[in-house]
Amino acid sequence: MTEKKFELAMKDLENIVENLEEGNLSLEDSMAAFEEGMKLAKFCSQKLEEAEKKVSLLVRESNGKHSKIPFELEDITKSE
Amino acid sequence: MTEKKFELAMKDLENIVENLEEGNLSLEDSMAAFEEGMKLAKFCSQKLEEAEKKVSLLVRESNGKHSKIPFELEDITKSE
Amino acid sequence: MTEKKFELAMKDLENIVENLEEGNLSLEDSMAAFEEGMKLAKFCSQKLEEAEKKVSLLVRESNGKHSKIPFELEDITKSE
Amino acid sequence: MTEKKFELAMKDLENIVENLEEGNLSLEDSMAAFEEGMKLAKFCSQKLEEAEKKVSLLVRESNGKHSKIPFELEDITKSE
Amino acid sequence: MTEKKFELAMKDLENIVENLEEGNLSLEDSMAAFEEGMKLAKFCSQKLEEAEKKVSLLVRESNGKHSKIPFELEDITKSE
Amino acid sequence: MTEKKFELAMKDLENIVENLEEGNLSLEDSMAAFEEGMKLAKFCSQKLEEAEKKVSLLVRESNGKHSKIPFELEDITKSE
Amino acid sequence: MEEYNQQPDVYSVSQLTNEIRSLLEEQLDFIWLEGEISNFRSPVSGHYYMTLKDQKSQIRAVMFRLQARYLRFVPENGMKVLAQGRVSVYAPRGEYQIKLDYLEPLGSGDLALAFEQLKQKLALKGVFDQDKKQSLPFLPQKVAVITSPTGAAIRDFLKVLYQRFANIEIIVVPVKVQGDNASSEMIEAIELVNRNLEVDVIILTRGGGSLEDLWAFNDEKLALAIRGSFIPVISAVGHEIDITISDMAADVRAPTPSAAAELLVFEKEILIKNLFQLEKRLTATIRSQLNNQAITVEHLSKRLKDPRKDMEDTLLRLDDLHGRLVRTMGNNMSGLRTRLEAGEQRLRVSSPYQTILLSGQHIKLIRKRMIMVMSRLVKDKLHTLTLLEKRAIDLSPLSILSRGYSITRKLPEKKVIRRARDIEKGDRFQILLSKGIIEGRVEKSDSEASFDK
Repeated sequence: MTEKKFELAMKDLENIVENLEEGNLSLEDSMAAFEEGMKLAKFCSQKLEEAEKKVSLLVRESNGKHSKIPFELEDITKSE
Repeated sequence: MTEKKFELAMKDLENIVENLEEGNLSLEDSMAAFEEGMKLAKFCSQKLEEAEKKVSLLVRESNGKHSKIPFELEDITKSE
Repeated sequence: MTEKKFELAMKDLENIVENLEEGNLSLEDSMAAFEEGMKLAKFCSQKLEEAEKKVSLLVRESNGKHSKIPFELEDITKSE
Repeated sequence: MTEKKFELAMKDLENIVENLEEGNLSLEDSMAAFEEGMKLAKFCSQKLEEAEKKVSLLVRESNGKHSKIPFELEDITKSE
Repeated sequence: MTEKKFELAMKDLENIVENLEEGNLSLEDSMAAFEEGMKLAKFCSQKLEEAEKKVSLLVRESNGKHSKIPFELEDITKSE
Repeated sequence: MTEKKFELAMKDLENIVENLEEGNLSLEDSMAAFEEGMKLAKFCSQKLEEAEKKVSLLVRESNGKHSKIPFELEDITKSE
Repeated sequence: MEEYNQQPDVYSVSQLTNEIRSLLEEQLDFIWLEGEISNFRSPVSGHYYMTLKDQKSQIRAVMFRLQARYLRFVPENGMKVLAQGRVSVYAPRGEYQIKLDYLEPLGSGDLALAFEQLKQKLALKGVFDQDKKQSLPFLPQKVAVITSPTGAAIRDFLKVLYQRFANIEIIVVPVKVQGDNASSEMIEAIELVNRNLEVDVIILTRGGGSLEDLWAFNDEKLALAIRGSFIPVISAVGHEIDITISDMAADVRAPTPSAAAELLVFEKEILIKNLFQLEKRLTATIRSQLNNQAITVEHLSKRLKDPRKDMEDTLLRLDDLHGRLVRTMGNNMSGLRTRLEAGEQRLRVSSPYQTILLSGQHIKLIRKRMIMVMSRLVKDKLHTLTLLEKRAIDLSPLSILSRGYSITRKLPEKKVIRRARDIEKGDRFQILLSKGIIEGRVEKSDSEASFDK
């Protein structure tokens, strides 16, 4: 599943949710759908979490560099 | 019987109960119907139990995973 | 006589009773009828007893299985 | 004489008594009729006795068997 | 003389008595008639005695058997 | 020469930002774009920080060649 | 400043204003303007606010204190002026105005005339043509400043740089900025820098002075050298009002040395600002995207219906069915049991007991009757017999004996002896008495004897 794309997983999850909400599934099918849904939700969550961590890391890394300039800049922009 | 579908089993059980309730069966047939009905009820009960356990497990597993990410994300979004 | 159907036996018993109640039988015939009636009653009684025992057994067996699940389910549903 | 039917014997006995009561018989014939009558009475009595014993036996046999099982079933049905 | 029937003997005796009553007989004849009459009377008396004994015997024989049945029957019918 | 690359990097960064803002990218592509954007931003940031903050005076040496010597205007910075 | 744009075809006010601003500011940067001053005022800030107008139109103008203080005159309402500046848009109020860098009263002296003539000449040569002007480098990092190392210009210039913490490398190329050879030194310096120094921009500058002091900059050759420089040249000579030929020939004119420095710093600060904005947009976008996705995932997860709700219903249904199954079976069984017991009860009630009982009594009765009949029969016969016997006995010839008669019979014939001669001596005889019998032998027989003798 790892190579599965996030968007595909989201789409699948959505389909599963809709199928379940329609309520026409047999016990076995709804169980299978639910399980698949849980897996997909987990997968998506993890993907997002990873992405979020990566973003946080990159942002933190770059925050060190900047942060002096904005102040001065703001001052200038305001004084105008 | 395991590969029998749960819904079919429920339907069969219902038919058996109705047949019994109509009261036209001979003792032998009633007994056979009753025995079959009890088997079906047991089967359905087990299926439900299994399903319930599986869902519980899935839900419990996923409860740990979810619900943190939105927070972190929110934090970040606010701090921006 | 074992392969005789319970319902037939019941019918025969009832016919015998009616014949006896009409009172036109000779001593020998009424004795024979009475004896046959008693045998039929015994046969029916045994059949019924067997059936009752089987039903009792099946019911007792199934009573263990049921009625636990709802609790678990309730617990889980509440905790959600 | 054993294969003689009880009812026939009773009829014969009655005829004998009536003949005797009419008083037209010679002493010897009366005596013979009386003896025959006594035999018939004995025969009928024995038949009755046998029948009585058999009925008693049958009734006694069937008395022991009944009336326990229905309770169990009721208990189970109630406990549900 | 043993095979003579009781009723014949009684008739003869009666005739003798009537002959005697007519009084036409010589002493010897009436003596003989009388003697014959007495013999006949004795014969008849013996026959009757035998008959009486036999009746008593038959009655006594059969008395042992009877009279129990009704009681027992009543007992059984009540116990039902 | 460096400013050429810098300008391209800024342009690329701008394109990336616009692509991201259009919101049509998959999560994976967005992440890749984000990462690339952050790299570009880092690169640009480094380029901006790169230049040494120094002041030198170009002097003509006796051999006709020019060289740079430190140029300080301490009085200026301190006064005022 | 730039908003994250989600729907490109609809402007936000800020976006539109920004668009207007960049249009105006890019197109109408560094323009010359003639007009009449009105509504002049100068608040405590020291900035000059005024309206420049002609017969038909007017435009609001501002000159900041930094530039205003270099003016050698105080503007007055009604004064006709030549102004130089750039159009700017004040976003908060959506107003445009012109920010003035330079302002001079119309009409001046001889040098001015010479200046005008040179200006004319060079203009004709196209030295001032806008299309020949190079734009400033994208990222000015290294700058050659051609000026007097001891003058006010370098001091003002560096002061600005220090104040703004701009890390720009400065190489001061020392020249005379006044007097003889000043022009040629500057020309040489330009060529030297072009030849030997890898700089992003050249700044030619000196501080304010009289028109004469600044005359070195109104040099045709210098103008041509500036024009010929491959490295973009910023000219910043004197004060705002001082316009020199080199200013006009330069790729960029800064009103003062400080302004030149600010220009550099500003370029770089703009870049930093842009970069910062881009990074901010980048981060904000990715975060909002992730956040949206996370919300979607969470939403979907919530909608991912727990099948146990349905299962509860099913379980209730199952329990109901199970209960009905057991109940029905129990009812059926007890129904059968009842039916069976009723049948059995009726069987017992209709058992042959009654027949047996009645038959038994009947037999008893018949037997009784039979015995009675038989006993009576015997008794009757006996009675009849007894009567007959009695009658016989009554008629018996022996009955006379009771009166004392007796009967004698000869033995063994038992012949009644009526006459004596019927018997002889020695014969045996028997006498029947009323009671008993006597036997004897004849001793004497007298047939003649009679009773009466």
